[in-house]
Amino acid sequence: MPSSALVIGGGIAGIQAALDIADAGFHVFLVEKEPSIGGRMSQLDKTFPTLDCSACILTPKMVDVSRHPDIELLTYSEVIDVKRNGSSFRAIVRKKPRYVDITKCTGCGSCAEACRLRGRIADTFNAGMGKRAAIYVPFPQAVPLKYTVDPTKCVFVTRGVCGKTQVCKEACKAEAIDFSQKEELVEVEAAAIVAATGFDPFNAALKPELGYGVYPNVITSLQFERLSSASGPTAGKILLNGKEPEEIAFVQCVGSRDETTGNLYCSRVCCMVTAKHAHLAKEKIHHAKVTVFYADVRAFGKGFEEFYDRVRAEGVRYQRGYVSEIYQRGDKLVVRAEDTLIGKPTETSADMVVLGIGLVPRPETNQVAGLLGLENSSDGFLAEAHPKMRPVDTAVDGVYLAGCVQGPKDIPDTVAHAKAAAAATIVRLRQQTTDHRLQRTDVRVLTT
Amino acid sequence: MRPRIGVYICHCGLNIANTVDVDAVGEFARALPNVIVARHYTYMCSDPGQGLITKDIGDLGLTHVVVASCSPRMHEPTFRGAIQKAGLNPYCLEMANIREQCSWIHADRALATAKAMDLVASAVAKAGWLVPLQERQVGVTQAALIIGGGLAGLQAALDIANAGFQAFLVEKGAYLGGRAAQLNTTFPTLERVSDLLTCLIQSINDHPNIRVLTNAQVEKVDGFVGNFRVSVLERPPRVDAGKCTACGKCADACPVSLPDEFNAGLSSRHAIYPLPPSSETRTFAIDDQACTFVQDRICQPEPRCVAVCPENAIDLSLEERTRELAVGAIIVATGAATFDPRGKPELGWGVYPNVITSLQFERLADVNGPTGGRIEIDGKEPKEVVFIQCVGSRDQTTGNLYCSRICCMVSAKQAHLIKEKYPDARVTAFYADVRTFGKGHEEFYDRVRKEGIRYRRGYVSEVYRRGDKIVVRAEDTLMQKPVEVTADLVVLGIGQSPRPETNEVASLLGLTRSGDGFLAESHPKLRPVDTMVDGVFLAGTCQGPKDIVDTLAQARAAASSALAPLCRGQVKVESATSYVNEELCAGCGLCAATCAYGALTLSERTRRIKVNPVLCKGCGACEAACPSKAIQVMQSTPKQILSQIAALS
Amino acid sequence: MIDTEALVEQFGLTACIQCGKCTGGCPVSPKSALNPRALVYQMLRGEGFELVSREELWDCTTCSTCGLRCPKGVKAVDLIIGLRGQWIESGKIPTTLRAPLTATLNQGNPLVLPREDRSLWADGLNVKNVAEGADVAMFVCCENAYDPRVQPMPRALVNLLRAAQVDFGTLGLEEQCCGSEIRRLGESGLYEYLRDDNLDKFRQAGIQKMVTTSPHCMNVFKNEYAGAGFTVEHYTQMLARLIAEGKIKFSKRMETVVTYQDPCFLGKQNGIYDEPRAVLKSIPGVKFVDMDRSRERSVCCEGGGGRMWLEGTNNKVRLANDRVAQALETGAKVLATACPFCFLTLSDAVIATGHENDLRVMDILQIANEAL
Amino acid sequence: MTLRGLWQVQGGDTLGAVRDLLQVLLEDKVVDAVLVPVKGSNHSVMPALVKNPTRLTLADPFAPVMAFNSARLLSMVTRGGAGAKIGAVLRSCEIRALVELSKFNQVDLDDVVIIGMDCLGTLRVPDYLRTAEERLDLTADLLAGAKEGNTDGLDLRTACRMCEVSTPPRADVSIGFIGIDNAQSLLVEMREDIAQELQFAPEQSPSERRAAVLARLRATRAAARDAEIDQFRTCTRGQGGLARYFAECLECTNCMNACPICYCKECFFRTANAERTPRDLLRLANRQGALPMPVDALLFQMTRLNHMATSCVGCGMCEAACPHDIPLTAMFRAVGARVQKIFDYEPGRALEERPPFMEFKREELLEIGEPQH
Repeated sequence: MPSSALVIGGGIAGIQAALDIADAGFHVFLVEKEPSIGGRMSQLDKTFPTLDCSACILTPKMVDVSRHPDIELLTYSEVIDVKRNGSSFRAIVRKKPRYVDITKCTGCGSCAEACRLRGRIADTFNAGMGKRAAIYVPFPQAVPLKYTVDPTKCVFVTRGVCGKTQVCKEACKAEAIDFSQKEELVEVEAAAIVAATGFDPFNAALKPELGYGVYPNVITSLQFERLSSASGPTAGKILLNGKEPEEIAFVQCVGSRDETTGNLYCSRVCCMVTAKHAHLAKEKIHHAKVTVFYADVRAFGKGFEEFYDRVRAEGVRYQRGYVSEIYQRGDKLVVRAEDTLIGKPTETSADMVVLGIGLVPRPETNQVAGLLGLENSSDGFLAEAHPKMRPVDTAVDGVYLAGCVQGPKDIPDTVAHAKAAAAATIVRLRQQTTDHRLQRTDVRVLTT
Repeated sequence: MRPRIGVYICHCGLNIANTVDVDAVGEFARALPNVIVARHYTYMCSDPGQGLITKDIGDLGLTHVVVASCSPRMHEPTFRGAIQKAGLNPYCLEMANIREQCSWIHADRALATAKAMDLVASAVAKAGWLVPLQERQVGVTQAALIIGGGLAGLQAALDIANAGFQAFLVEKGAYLGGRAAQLNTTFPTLERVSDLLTCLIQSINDHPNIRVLTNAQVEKVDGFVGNFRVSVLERPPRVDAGKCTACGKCADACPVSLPDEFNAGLSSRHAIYPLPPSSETRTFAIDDQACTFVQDRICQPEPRCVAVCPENAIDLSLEERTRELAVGAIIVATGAATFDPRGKPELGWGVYPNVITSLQFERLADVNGPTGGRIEIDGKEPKEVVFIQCVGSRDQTTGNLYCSRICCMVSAKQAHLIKEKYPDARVTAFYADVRTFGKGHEEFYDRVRKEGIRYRRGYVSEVYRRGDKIVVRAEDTLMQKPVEVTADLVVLGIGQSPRPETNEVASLLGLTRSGDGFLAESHPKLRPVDTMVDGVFLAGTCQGPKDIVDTLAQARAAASSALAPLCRGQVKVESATSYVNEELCAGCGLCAATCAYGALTLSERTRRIKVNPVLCKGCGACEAACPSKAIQVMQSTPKQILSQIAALS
Repeated sequence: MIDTEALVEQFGLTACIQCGKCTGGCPVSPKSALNPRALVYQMLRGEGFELVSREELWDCTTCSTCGLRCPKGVKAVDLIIGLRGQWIESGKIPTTLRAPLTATLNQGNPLVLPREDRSLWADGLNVKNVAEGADVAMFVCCENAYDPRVQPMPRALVNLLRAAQVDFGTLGLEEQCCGSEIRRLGESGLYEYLRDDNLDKFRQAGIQKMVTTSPHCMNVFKNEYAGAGFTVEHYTQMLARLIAEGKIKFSKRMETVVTYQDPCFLGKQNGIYDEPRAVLKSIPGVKFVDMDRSRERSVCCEGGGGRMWLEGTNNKVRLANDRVAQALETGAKVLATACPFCFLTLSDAVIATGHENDLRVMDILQIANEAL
Repeated sequence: MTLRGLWQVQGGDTLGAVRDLLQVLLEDKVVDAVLVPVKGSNHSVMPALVKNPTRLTLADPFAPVMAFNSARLLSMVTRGGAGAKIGAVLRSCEIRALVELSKFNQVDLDDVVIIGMDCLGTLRVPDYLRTAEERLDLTADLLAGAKEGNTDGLDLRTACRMCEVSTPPRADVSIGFIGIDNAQSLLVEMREDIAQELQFAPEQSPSERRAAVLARLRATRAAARDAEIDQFRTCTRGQGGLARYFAECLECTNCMNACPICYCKECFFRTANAERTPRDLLRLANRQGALPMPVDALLFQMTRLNHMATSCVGCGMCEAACPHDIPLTAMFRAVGARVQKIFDYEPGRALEERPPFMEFKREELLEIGEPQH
């Protein structure tokens, strides 16, 4: 019986679950499909309501993962098959080719400096607001700090030629770049699996009346995070086209509590995300007129209501009423809504509109469910074994849920949920392992 | 012997080298006192980079190493490992953070280079004073104490026990289940709580690894992570559960009568009373506080319960006793209190019998409750029911600024129950924001509105009587009109408050409270169940309001944290602890008063301060407090710090 | 006094969370007392409701933005129509409405014109009756049939269908009002009569496929005639298909800039955005530009919901005037649309705002026909 | 329980009566030794630890001079357990210092029997010596004036002129002579058990005159105190105010050595840790152009102030010890008054009160933003 666990997803939930399981002395395979662990939390600027810098509190945990002797990190990898083997599992993991030998790569960045597509590829980490090269690290604090060739963008990968010479390869002193890399299938054996594949932000273009994708100054809350982040495309300045907005409108419940999008549920975080953003906007642009359009303010967590009180005291105006439409008039946006508390339709002008987008299941959620034999709940997230009593167990023995894959959650709730999944995993591993000494399994290479 | 220091400057690829002139910094470092060698390299953390350092230690006989690179959080362990391999004590390393603190945050190359030089000079100045330290581990008692037998405590105990460790579950009251035992149905799933709870309690009672101590209270906690010693005061089971047939003759005979807090005061009970049905055994228990015989040996003419019991199951002469437990971890699951609605006198609770709290509603709706599940006041079915939200939450006048997180859904569920039992009843809910944020909650809110529950936006200002009706007055803020709604049942959605005994729990364990009065976690985002005290964890509503599912998740999270030391069997303790120069120590005790971790004690014999290195976190508060610097923290001694400062001036 | 409870139940108003998205999106709410959210709330309060002095109920254009935007699936527009119905039932029918309603009953059209004049639009075209056997029935619409300003539209369609060699016919004098606007005025009895009568006629004529010139007719047939038993398309859908199949080819160039007003009944309510644009873009020489507020974000011209015949409470500037201004902003010379109501309201607006020389309002049918 | 009554003075020899009392305490083994000011050669009066009752003949606790705050001496005698009862004849400021030291575990009060004396104030040692030489019997003068609380003709130290506490704040045996006819009797108050041991039977309650005299004294002293504090604040106002105040400080540490509270075994400023290397000094001089020396005088004084402000009892020993007569008492009392007010703490008031640094009260945190609970 292997005393190993497989954690799928390297966001904060996966990180926390992996750390807890490993801290209890068991071996963990942590599989992340992106080049770096960190997940959504790594994209955030500050966290509510304490306004801690997200990276400052997350990076140490990421480093802990990379340094933990009992955690084996498989980044840029995907679980493609899971088979039950008695009471344990055999999972096949596809290690996608990075075209970079991570044992050699020093993370120096010379390759990206040299890349012909440098500064020309929309940077997904910055929610499309910055530009990067075809060989990249998602962010400077990436773990592992190893470069990856974007196979969908790299000219050499897509067309087979890149000018006369491969400039990245020439620039790399460590000789780490290797375009001959192929995907690799490896097998891992684990007695328990924690699914922590997270969520996707709601695609705001599905609410056409809000003008996302039409007006460049209508952005999502995730984009605001990047704008506000000191390591973001504007170095933390709230700028659109180089201009500081004077009037900012925040729109709540974009893609949540909304039949028209099929998402009936509340996304749980957006109210506080917006309160935080409104605070940051006021902090960075003192004279800014900031209006939040809402229907119910859900500031329910520890210290949340107090924070909501604080941002109102800072002069952020809350107007009750969902936003009906956004359109342009002159060089300003007009936000139309009814102020339901005075019973009148209003037009509020804005230089920037931030859409409080909800959390939706990732497209891969169903794939994971299929692999593991899990079910979806009606909201599309994965179903727990019992909605009250067993929030991390699933219908499948030995498979547990951690974090937003089960439903929207803020960071502390995600961490608590992930730790709960870890507890379930530890219990299982302890029960199954007669001899509690570490019997780690190794990754078995199937193909190269 | 003078220290022989090697300085190693990392380019971090371009991360540092782009902004800092590493060549110049190397040049500068070479000229600093005691520096034998200074080198720079693209990636110091890489194997060849580490090789440079280990080779120099061997060849040049370095005694201390300074690495100027990233944050020590990142690579201090790497470089400590490297110099250890070369035979140096790992603590003879000092890092200068010229990336996060310099190259990443500055643009001007000349100024950044100057700052990097300062940081290196400062690190070199300190490095010479570094002393070798030893890493230490202590053993762990592989058992855990769980304080509180509510839902959180039960779940945490079960996880600990299932993982193969002894769990001691200490419950102050006579039965397990806590607040959940009082609840009728769950939201949004509408399952009977008692069914769920009985299941859980049964697995607790049956578990070979769990020792349940009811009627017990933790009196004293000594020790530290892995090695706590706990004194528990146990009140005796005055009713022998093996003999008691729950015939109830004793209660009939008991002269004492008091409001039954289990039924939220809706009924009364005697000093000897039956345990709630969710507890596994049907038996009676004695309320020591209420029993006049236990308290004062008075019960005229003699304890009647003892006399009438046909089974001779009652023994009032038993004495309390103290039990000593040794555990490696402690989980605090002491729960929350409900808000006392007398704090909002304008709502008429306690004045009008048909103004009840949401907890009282739960008891009314429970088939085992005082009305057998009939939601009735004075035997009358309610026709007009009003739910009032945020009673004692989000309210400066009560001092509770926070949202209690559950009341919106509790009211929605209760409104649904009313509609289910009395489809013709007119049900109104007054609210300001409906906070149905959990999984399936918004959908449930949609459902109850469709069932005909009318939500009106506006907090209720007053509740008063007109004729035989209760009038609820509020502003309907969506119409901007004051409204009066008549009601024959008003349900106050009361919030959760910190328990009044939170301070005692906190001081017992050395915990702190957050602004809202609940127990404070060590980090609100990433460490929601850990506390400032190693080995002590929080589960459930003692940390803040929570519904059942969040409570359970958090309880399991606390179990997960507690399982780490239990599974490992060993805990690492801080190496850089404080130490006392006994020559200088005047034994005044200022430092001990300042220490948040209880690591310092005044020795009666020597009249000097003693450091318990297992408890010491190396925070340095003692060092700041000591007027003569008789207590110092290793690796942050005044000599080291003053040298650093001097190098900068 | 109205039984609000019944309305709450009938229209599922309890789903409402009073977010105001309906009123905020309502095109007339800024200039009228009409507030769909507050209306719903008054129903929910259940304290009774007086129709008297609620003239603003007649301001609704039934564009349905309120219902489409609602996150909880409440259709405020249906409530408004329901309230209008109660108003009509009470017999206190607004004077301007009496003539159109009576005429629809008697003459089959709300324009108060004789039934026997219904085919005048097709003079000299020799359009056969669908009863003679045809693949497609063409439904003309009262407005197109009688109003000389829009009579060219069905004529153009005839021309286009013939060019594409489509076998079609009309109901001739048998055609009568589809009832869409009648229903929206709250006269549900008359609507139901028209519906049943029409369905009988359609069955008798053996109609399998229908094309309409007005989106309003299409909408009512498609979505509100229960069990119609035939398929219905708007002409823009048919034309787009015929063009794509190469059955219609344009020989003339139209060197001009065209923009397009999405009719609410075609766009928002039925999601037909691409076909009209495809038709316009296929015409040689046409440079197509969209207005800022287009497709899902388009704004009503204020022609629907009986607003063609009613004055209501808001005599302020019509929405069509705004649309004309917005069309001019794009630099367009032609403001195309695909609905007789839109055509008429926009044409009036062009005149009212004095832009006759700057902007020409045209139906897509006209444009396509001219380019043939 | 304490008993209170008059102790008869035989033949107007007030001093003799006190000596008798001390002798009885020693002989009845209430105490094993007495720490009491004793006359020496050259009129000097210094504390002595008297074991043999016959050596009490030169004791003079009335002499208006205080060369040393005896609290510090008691720390030396009792710390860690003397194993004997020490009777200590102390003035108010000495008792208060003793209480403070006890809080810092620097004295073992179990071994001390406090014999508290009324105090009208003391002279600087040189002034006392000079005056004693001229007038011979200052003790008699003082006792005569004490009847009305009069100190005319006595050039009291600043600290004493500012001192509002003329009676012992706590004592096992206290001896009062202010505001009564001290040629007839002394006002004595003692612990019941001691009284029994001594067979001290209280006779008469004290006169109202004493209360009035003490109140008047308190008022005068408080006014003087406020004036001194005001003057200090005026002097040190503005930039460089404190530097001017300490311009003459040599960093000789006499003040520290004289202070009864300053209990560190070795001052951090006297350790190698705090030493400035020549390199450091030259670099600082280089940066500032001219480096005022001694470099850390102000830092030294501020640190002492920081360490002592909450516990300073205002005995003025620091000022008395200063070779350059820097008015340290006013500074300590001015700053102390403010700090003590913040924490509602009065040094020497009660043994149970913990010094502010040793205790965290929630209300104190309100200012830094913690909500009330």
